[in-house]
Amino acid sequence: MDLRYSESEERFRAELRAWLLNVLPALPPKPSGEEWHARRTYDTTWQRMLFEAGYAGIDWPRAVGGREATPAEQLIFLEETERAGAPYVGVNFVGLLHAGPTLVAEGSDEQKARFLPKILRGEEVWCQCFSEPNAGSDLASLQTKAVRDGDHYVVNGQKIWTSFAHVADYGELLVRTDADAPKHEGITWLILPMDAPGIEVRPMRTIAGSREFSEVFFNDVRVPVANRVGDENDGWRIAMVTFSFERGTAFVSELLSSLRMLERLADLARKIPRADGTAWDDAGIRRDLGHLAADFDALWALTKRNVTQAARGTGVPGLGGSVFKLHYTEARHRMGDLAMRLLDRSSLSLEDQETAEHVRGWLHAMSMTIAAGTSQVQRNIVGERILGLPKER
Amino acid sequence: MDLRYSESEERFRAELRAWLLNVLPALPPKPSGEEWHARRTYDTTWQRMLFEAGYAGIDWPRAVGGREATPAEQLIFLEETERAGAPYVGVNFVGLLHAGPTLVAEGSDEQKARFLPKILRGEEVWCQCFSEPNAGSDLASLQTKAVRDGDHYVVNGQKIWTSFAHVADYGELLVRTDADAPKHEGITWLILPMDAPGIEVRPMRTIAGSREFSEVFFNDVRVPVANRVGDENDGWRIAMVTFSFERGTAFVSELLSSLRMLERLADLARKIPRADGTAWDDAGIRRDLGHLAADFDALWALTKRNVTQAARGTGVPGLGGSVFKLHYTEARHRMGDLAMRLLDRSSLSLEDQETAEHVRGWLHAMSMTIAAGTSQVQRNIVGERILGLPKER
Amino acid sequence: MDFELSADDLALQSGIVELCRGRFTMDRIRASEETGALDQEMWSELVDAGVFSLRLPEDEGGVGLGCTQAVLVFEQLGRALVPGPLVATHLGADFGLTGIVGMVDRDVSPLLVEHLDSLDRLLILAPDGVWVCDADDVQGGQVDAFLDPLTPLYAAASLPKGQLLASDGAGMKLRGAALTAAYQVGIATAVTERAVAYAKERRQFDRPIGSFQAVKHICADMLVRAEVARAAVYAAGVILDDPSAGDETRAVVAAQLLANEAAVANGKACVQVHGGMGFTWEVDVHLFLKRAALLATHFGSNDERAETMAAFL
Amino acid sequence: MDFELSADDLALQSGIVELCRGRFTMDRIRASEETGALDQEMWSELVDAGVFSLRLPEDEGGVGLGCTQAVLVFEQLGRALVPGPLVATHLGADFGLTGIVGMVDRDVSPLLVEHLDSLDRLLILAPDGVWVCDADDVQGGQVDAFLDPLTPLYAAASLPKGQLLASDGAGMKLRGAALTAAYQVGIATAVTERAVAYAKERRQFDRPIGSFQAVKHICADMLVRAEVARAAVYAAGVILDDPSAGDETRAVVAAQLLANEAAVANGKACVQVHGGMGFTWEVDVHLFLKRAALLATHFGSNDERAETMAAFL
Repeated sequence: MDLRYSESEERFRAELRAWLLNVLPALPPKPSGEEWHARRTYDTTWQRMLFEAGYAGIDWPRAVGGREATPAEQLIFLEETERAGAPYVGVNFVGLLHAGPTLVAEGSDEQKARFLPKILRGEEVWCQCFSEPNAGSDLASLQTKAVRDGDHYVVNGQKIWTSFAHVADYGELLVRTDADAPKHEGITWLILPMDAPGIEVRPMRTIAGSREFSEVFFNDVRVPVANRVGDENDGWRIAMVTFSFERGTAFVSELLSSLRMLERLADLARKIPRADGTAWDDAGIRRDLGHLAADFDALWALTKRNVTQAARGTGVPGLGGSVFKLHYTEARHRMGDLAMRLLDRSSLSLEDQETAEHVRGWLHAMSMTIAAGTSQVQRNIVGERILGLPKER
Repeated sequence: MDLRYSESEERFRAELRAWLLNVLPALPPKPSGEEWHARRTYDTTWQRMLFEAGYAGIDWPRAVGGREATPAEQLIFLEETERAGAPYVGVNFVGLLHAGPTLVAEGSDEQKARFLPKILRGEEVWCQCFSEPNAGSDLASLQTKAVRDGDHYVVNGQKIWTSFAHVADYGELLVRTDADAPKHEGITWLILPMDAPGIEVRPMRTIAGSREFSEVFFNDVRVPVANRVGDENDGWRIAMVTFSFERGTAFVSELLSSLRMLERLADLARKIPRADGTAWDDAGIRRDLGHLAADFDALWALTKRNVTQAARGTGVPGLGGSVFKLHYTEARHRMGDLAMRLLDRSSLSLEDQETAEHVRGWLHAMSMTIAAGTSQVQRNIVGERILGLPKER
Repeated sequence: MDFELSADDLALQSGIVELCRGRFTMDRIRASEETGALDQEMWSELVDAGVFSLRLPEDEGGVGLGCTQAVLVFEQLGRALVPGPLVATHLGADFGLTGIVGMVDRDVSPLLVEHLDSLDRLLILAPDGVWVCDADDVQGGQVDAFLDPLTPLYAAASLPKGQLLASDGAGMKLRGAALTAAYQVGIATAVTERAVAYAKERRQFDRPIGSFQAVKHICADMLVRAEVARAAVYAAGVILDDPSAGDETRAVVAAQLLANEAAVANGKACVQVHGGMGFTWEVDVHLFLKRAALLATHFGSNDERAETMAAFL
Repeated sequence: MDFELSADDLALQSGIVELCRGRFTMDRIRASEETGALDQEMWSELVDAGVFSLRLPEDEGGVGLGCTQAVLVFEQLGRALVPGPLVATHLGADFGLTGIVGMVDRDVSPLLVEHLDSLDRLLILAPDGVWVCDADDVQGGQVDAFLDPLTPLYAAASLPKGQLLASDGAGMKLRGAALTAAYQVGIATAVTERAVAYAKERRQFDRPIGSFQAVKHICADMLVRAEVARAAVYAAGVILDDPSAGDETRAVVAAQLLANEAAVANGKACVQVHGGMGFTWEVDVHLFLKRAALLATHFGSNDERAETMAAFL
């Protein structure tokens, strides 16, 4: 076991750090939360810069234009960009981390040639059309229907929780192509052009006030059969292939920014006046903050284990992620609750940016135990797939 | 809503208090934890004193020799005896609170005449033979078999978790008399003479080191058919009848003594040296103690509601008990954990009686979320019977 | 000792339940999300229903009831999430104040006044007593972004001195805390009801999600929190009317501590049970949760309440 | 960066797993419950296996490994619940001490010495360094009733001055804390394994109780606690060997905090999964839980550890 980075890894870090130092000052200011088109421009500009510097598709194979960095280098990349305050992956999330890797693994040569370079260069933005109102935890029960009509599929139905739908060019779309087959066996994976007639995108507002998610409605939307990835009715397997690529790095940026947020919360505690001194003089408050530091440190160590295991092919693939997510999201709930407790009446006004960030962090934590597999589903996964406990009947 | 006691209730309290003040000094010292025969003598002596003063069977009907006190008077009785440091119900628990009330409701006239007076006078001690190694949460799956042979049942099998078995005269015994019927419909309720040949009692040691529970083995034990309470195969209903008598007072003594224990823990915190001053100077410790005071106060209020609802026949009978038990046992876990945290290295030696009590309280809390329906079973009861959520499949 | 609602209490309770169900629907309540202003007609209906005069003697135009009954009423107002400075206006009536009355604690920073634009008078809590001023005399800038969409906020740089109403505000604070706690129990109950209804109706894996223990047990814990807090709140109401039955401060502080926790924890649990839908603005759950968080800051913090309880040990 | 066991680490781990499984069975370990004395033969086997000389240079008769490897070994000793002053004896080896070595903190009251009757030497931690004395020179009365049945205790009125080993004990304490944390992770893992095995085998309501989410999710949470703590402990081991990879104190304190909590919480959860059987002396679960509670008092308390972590923020 070795936590030091190798010489070549440290060289990678030094080069990246120098480059970030050089280019970040040139970036325009980040647009505010709800300016979606400006955010697309900002995020894709950044992606183009990464591409030109050779950092685009950090984990993609070289054959398709990626960097093919080692997992350790990926960690360094995430560490350094977070540390430098570089933009997050943003609207390029689905393209770079989900749809792109799926095309790499399962797409045809034509599909790879057509779509991958534009993702890497920040020219095309993707979104995910998987979840449906009645298919959340039970994704495989999705009902959006696609019927073959000549060399097109005609799609009808509704998706939900599609991030960045209103600024996306393409969507990864799961549809039901065989209603009579067992639910996992009648699903097909399609590349959806978001400008196809019959698509209606309705942004939804979250409890934190943001509109990053949308509902997407399909009314006789025609998708070319050439846009099918893999075989008809083999879409569930293809979706699972992508998930299995998860290298333990999914939450790295979030974790590092959580640790930063915790440090700011500790600074805040040092300033909040209490009867004698500040909130920091309260041993109970200090311990709660300190405990969260231990949690985040441990999760950072766990990430390094997950990444190493993924690289080595040891461990149960992808399952380290469930362990991480359960503990991380629970710690985020605790940090949010602690922030609200420290802010007390200050939490009511969201005008101060620091305050707003902590309050939104509190609300955001609530989505974290739901999105990408609720904690209840994650505990089932851990119980059944890691511990081998029997399924319920 | 009224929390004041009526004039007649206050008179009851005054008389009881005067009597306790008078008789308690005459009681011999309480035997230590593991002297079971001495404890039987002590507890039954106390029961005899209660009987002579007219307090025996506080909630039993007058027709069978009880006091038939109102629920409010029962609360006063439990409050005052606890306050005065009078003995708990001890070995008389099953007779007074379980087997006795069952006989009152379902026993024949002969059975009532034979058994009830001796319970009230502290002449006969009862124990409960319900649970089995393979029938815990799922009590109705019990397998101890009784086969009719003339005017006897011949019993074979094994019971477990029988309190005070080695000092009991009679046991309330559930046996399977029809192996082919659905599990709830083949059970019979018998009065078991503990001196019948073929009974073997093996005390078990708990993790707190005590030996109050036993396993009871049955090898061709003959029980007269005359000892059957109710009809053959109707025993499950009869057991449930007793449980439905629960008036919300089951945990009153425990709750009051928990509050006392919390006060002692606070006293202890005021003495434990810390870097600056004592543990009491730590705001986090104080808040944890204070929070438990709020919990126990609220549970005392809840008890009064449960008792009133039981008396009035409002509410869902017996279900207030599940709500109480879930919160109370969870609070006891927290109090135990807090005690261990405060004691730190002092918790390792159990020679000091105060320390030992807190450490055993920590261990005891673990049995509280298991015994008399685990917290998992209680949450099912609350979810299904109060909230009407569907059963699992 | 008879700690269950009397026939009169039940009649009062069903009256307020009917009123809320019939008049204060979520659609109507959410309408003021856009304007930020209180619905004056709704407020008149609350006045007519006697919500504010409940505890005034009958010869002063009141209903002549006690805190015992007031907590029942405020519990139902919370269950319906009726917005506005209900507790302050109710407390103001004790001093003969009419109209819409707000409240602020002079010593708590930041000085945020809730609903200022809709207020007639403002109660000012201070160490030297309870004061009142005209709301118009308060210079407060509207806060652009605030936590609870139904409680607009105004930041005041300072407060006028006002007029002294009482030199000892302790009793009033306890009554206000008890009513706030009652409202929180109402919230804790409402979100439990919503979680249970959703868990019965929402199906995943071919069964209602409420049949899964993971969801069922969340709901059970919600009920337990609400019931334990409710018992404490009812006890606080009764003890405020009859201090011989217990210590007023201890009863009220315990009740508010547990009720705040129940409201916030159940609000969060209700989001979890609703899954993604619980995280949408459109579904009502967040409004209950945010109000619960707001009310938890009234009359002190839970950290202070736990401290107060410790002092009784 | 390669944070997974190397081939050598795996060989070491499987060696110690084999040793524990083959030699240190629960029957053998529980045998000393009656006598209270350490099993001298078992101790010799530990000596022979190199548990105490693991980190000594090979030319001093050691194995020449680091803390990275020592945590792997101590984790397995914890998983098997091997009794005795393992950590102290291991630390003593750094000072050339042989035999059975105990440890006590001079400043912690009460002065309770574990295993005194079985000890040869006693390490004394003090603010002015690390001292050692002969165990025979300690006047300690055996404590009649003690928490962990496998760790007999002796109360000492005072300690001899002893002989100074090092004027700065900080590094030694960190190593000891890391090894203790590793042992706790072993306990947290062992009780998870036991809970899972019982949940698979125990049937109620015609199915294994582990098929109920209520039980399954307890087990899942146990695994999560153990895995998170394990990652922290392994990181602490590596960082002690290579301080350029992180802050030693921060790494060790975080690891011990989480490992203590995981061991105690998982011990309690294991009792709960076992139902009534978990509350019996006969079933091994309580022995793990009690050892976990005992070890959580070594090298400070969790309250202190959380404070230390806060100081890094």
